[in-house]
Amino acid sequence: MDLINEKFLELRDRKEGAHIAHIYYGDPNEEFSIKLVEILVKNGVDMIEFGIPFSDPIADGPIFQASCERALNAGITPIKCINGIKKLKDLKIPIIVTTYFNIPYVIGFEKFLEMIKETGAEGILIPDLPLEEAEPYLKMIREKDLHLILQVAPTTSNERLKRILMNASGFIYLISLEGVTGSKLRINPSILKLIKDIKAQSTIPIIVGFGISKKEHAEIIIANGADGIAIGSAYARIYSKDLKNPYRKLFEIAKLAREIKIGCINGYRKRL
Amino acid sequence: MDLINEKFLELRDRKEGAHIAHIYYGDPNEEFSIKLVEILVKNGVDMIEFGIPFSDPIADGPIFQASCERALNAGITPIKCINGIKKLKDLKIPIIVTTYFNIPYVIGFEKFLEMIKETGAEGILIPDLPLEEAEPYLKMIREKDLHLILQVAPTTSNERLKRILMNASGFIYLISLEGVTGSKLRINPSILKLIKDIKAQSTIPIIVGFGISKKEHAEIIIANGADGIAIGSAYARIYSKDLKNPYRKLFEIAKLAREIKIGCINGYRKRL
Amino acid sequence: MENGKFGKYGGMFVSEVLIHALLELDEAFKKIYPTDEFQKEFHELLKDYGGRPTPLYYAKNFSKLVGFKVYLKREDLLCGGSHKLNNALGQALLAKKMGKKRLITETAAGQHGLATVMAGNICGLKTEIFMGIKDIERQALNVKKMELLGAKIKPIKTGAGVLKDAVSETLREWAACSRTTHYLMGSTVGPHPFPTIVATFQSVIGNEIKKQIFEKEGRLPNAIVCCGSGGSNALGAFKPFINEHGVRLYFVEGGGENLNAENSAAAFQIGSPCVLHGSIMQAIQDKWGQIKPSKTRAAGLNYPGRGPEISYLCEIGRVKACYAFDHEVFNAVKFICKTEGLIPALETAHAVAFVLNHPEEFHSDDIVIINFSGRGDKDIETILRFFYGFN
Amino acid sequence: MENGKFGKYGGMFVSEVLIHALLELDEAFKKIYPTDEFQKEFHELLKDYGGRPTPLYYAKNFSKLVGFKVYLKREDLLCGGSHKLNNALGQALLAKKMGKKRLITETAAGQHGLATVMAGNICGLKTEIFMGIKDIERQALNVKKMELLGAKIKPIKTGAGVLKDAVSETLREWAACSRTTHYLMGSTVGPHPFPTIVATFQSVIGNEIKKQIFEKEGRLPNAIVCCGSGGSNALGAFKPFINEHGVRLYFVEGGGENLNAENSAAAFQIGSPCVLHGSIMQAIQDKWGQIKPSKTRAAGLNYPGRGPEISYLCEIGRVKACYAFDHEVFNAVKFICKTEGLIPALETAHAVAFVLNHPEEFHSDDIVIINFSGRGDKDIETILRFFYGFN
Ligand SMILES: Cc1ncc(COP(=O)(O)O)c(C=O)c1O
Ligand SMILES: Cc1ncc(COP(=O)(O)O)c(C=O)c1O
Repeated sequence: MDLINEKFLELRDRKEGAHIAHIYYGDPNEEFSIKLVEILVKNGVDMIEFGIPFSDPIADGPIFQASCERALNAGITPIKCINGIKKLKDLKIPIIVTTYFNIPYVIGFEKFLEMIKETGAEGILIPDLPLEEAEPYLKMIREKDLHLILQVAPTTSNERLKRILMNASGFIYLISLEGVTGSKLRINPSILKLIKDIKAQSTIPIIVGFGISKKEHAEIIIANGADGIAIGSAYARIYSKDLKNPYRKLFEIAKLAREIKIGCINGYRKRL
Repeated sequence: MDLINEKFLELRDRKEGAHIAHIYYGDPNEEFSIKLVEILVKNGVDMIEFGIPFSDPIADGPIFQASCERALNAGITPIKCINGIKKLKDLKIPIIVTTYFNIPYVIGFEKFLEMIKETGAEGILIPDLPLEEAEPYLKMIREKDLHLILQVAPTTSNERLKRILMNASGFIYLISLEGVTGSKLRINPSILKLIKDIKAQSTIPIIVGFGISKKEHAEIIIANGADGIAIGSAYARIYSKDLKNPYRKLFEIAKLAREIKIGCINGYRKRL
Repeated sequence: MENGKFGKYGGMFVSEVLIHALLELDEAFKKIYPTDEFQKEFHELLKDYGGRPTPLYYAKNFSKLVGFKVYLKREDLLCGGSHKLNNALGQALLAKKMGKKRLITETAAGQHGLATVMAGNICGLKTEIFMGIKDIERQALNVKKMELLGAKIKPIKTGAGVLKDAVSETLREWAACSRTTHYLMGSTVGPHPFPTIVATFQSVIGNEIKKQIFEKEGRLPNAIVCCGSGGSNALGAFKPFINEHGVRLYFVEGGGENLNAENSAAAFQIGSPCVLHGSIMQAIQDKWGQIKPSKTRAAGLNYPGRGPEISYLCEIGRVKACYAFDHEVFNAVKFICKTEGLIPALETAHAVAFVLNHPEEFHSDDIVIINFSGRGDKDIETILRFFYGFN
Repeated sequence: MENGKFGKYGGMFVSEVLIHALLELDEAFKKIYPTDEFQKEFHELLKDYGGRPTPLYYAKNFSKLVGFKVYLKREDLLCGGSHKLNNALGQALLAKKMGKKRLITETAAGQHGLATVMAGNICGLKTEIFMGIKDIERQALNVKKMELLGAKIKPIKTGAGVLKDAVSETLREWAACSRTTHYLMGSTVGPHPFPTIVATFQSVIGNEIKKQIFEKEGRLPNAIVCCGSGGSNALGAFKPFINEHGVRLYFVEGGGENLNAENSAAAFQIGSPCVLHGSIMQAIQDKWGQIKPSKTRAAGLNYPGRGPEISYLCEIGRVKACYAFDHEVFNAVKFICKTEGLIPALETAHAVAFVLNHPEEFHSDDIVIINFSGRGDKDIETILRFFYGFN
């Protein structure tokens, strides 16, 4: 029962690139976050990165910083987040829990993994836990049948890339740019080369994230060999324009999700 | 023809202490200064210290500082002062020109002396020209038949006192206190002792100045052996209260002058 | 100290994007720092530009009143007015030799920002300073100085608009430009190798103290007292004494108004181990691991985290973690003004306050060294407002 | 130099009331200054409290741009931020040994007042500072610092409310209290023995320069450039070089806006010999000998007189009297900020401006020393207002 793997197989069969959406849970409240995930999934999102808000999200740009701040001000806690994941069980899609390392560090890493496992989530992605710092925990994660999603970046050396790929599980998350989430994407040759390099060394699915906001981004990236894209700030940007009643923005979000999915499909088909 | 000497002889005959008044010429205008001197002389002043205003009168307190400032702002110059002295000729009293050393220094000391001499004044008193600095000029002053009035103070050492007295001429000016003109006088034993010390060494008349503002001051000082007193700020204080029309204050000034003179007379008679 | 770890503290907890920059820096530091060329340039700048060695001043009037010998290590006399230049010159020189074109950094009191733009100008590097809007407001003089020196100031409005937020923002900026830009970390915090690099550059303080106290007293001191948040001036002073077990080491944090979590910066009193800004350290956080803003009147101590090495040294008991409250600090300012004619930085005054208020820690034959980390020019308004309630 | 005369300059032109205090001071200085005890205490304070020796810094970026070697003598690093402490410590120590209980002095930029209260506190003497109300306004930071250190500030409203008026007022006050109080004269001005005492205490600057330049270059410099009004930092730097005829000495006055008498402080350009504040010196006056107020944006140069010794040295041609205009000075501030990361005092920036604007005076193989007399913290507002016209 590895939902991530199943999902990639299913998408291959459907000849589609994967559409992964990142949300911070509890922004601006839990009820909205649940509704948001449902809408996303109904409109072409294949997996969810489920973010537990952190006070100092150093890998995030202004949009997700504001998300975290709003969620924390509204009283979100890691326990509420974990309960929130459970509410998504019926959607039957793979969930990857994302958060900064201090959250599991303070709860206790093993206890945190157990709580995650219990929710039915598939894995975790911790942007400030690079391979070296993750090493003491790799065995523990594997034993709990969870994926630790590792990241690579345009600045990653070949030597490290090799080591990361050796330890990668679920998929590899390729950070598209030097910067933080929500930055402006410019698709440059170095990303495309990195996709090639990874493909030359590994069969693990490649997800490209950071800065993706348009159908065309997804299309080019997937056409060039990636297995999917991750998108987050682009959705949060929309509802954060109407925080009094973010539900009014769900229609617009659904529309973007469908477009992105079309990009994922078109991109995949171009490869064929 | 030494008016100072004559005046002291005359006063001795009349059994009176000397009443010397200091004014800054041109404060607030020349016309008033002339009138002021006339009133003073008519009301018991025996000699005039005729002040040429200076921009930085470091031996003067606030009242005379303001005097200098007003006179200079009204356009007074040393030449105008010298012409002013000439206007006082008819009063036939001894005039001592006082100013700070920079005024004669810039005009040229010899030239300055000649100009003073020409006005008919008897001597000069320069508060920032102590004996040591005066020495190069002593001969020149003597040759022009002018007095250089030297000062002594409560802080003057015995050794210096001796040297000052050896060079004194006209009278000796005893600074009554440690401070500046217009300070509050407190008649303490050290002044009285100083008067005694001077009398033991010299026959030169002793004038005590700085801080004198009342009949009683003059009386005590002269009763204790001084030959007279010098008073200045006390008169300027009166007219500076009505600068719009200082003439209105001349009556009050005349009254104080008469009182001071009574003090001078009473003091002298007490000695007898 | 393997891999930048000090016991459980330290590490390199950053996004993959930044790993290469940290590895590059670690390697460059190990390669360049020991060279004769670097040592010569660095020590010449410290001496001729910075004014090193700074004096070790026997504070006679102060000593008489407290009843034991107090020496002040005069980092306030260092160019720029605090110990910060030691580190800034070292890193700027390193950055230049690494081929970087630009420096970025964060600052709270402004002392580190000032030191950075000075060092940047000397080395021909552009400088951009990230500063919380609240700190910009309360350290206005230093902001003006940095601007005059040509630094670009980037006001940080996120969070509480203080140091913690500025550090986060600088790390984000660095992720976008690390190939051409060096993040000139201002204290012994952040991911490896920063804590080690900063402590190394600052250890010039302690090395001088050791030499100077031997010259003056012929023996080691009994105690060294330093203020701190990240810990750079303290580690700089402590380093050469850590194995001298007869020397007591005191680290004084910002107690703030009181030790309630909302009013203090005393992370050793009210904090716990935490992953913040790239490393594991002692920090103030809630039970779920959300970092809490610290509070103290001294901008330079207003950081919720203690660097990994000082966290470790306090944990093992080699360094005693202490604190001083705001009102004690202001009174200490007045005390040292009157006795020694020196206006200390509010940060520095924490160390002075501790010495004044803890007679039980010192004996009459003790020799106590206070690291006088900075001068108070930047704090004059705050100090006067405290005492006279107006500006 | 007999009797405090330098050629026609100098002397003791004060009221008889003050003569005894000057004679007492002269005697005490001659007796106490050469003793081992005094020398030891004085030099220990200079070193451990003041931070001497101050560095002689080779300004590489600056040098490259002007085309010859420029060294900065870093008096800005002296405790308090300017050369003034050298003299203040010396005189305060002397006053203490003379049994005085209190120090009075005047200040313009506030640097000397600051140095005086520091020295006073160290020596246990009360301090009262006379300051023109205009200077109080424009040097607000230093006023606050002096107050915090416990000095009483006496605002002087007479005249133009600037230094000249404050000096007069301090002399008046001294006449009333000279038995218990020392007038700690702030520059090489005033009646004998002040000019000699101040120059003696300040000559530590030049003695260090001589030693340092030999260490660095193995030879004498070609030129030394100092700003000045009374002349204390300049004489301090020049003294040991006066008989070294290969060393050109430049004295840079405050040119103000232009050389019209109403807009300048350049007494060597528009002044003449004059008796002011107790001695004969070069000063700005009208044709009748009334002293005129000087004008320059640098409070510390805003004095119409030049001390007797510098007046003499300029008259005989040993020192070249120069000036810099306000706008040149502000541009010099910016230049040295950018090249060397240092914010100079506006006074100091006059020397920098002269070097920048008079290439004809220097050759490409010259070694030029600028006496960097103070730091610009006190002038930040003025400088920013000049460039940005606000705040
Ligand atoms: C004068 C002074 N002392 C101490 C500190 C605290 O820094 P650290 O803990 O790195 O020594 C600062 C920080 O700005 C400071 O300006
Ligand atoms: C920094 C600085 N430089 C120079 C001067 C001028 O004084 P002097 O002519 O005595 O050197 C002052 C006076 O306040 C000053 O503060």
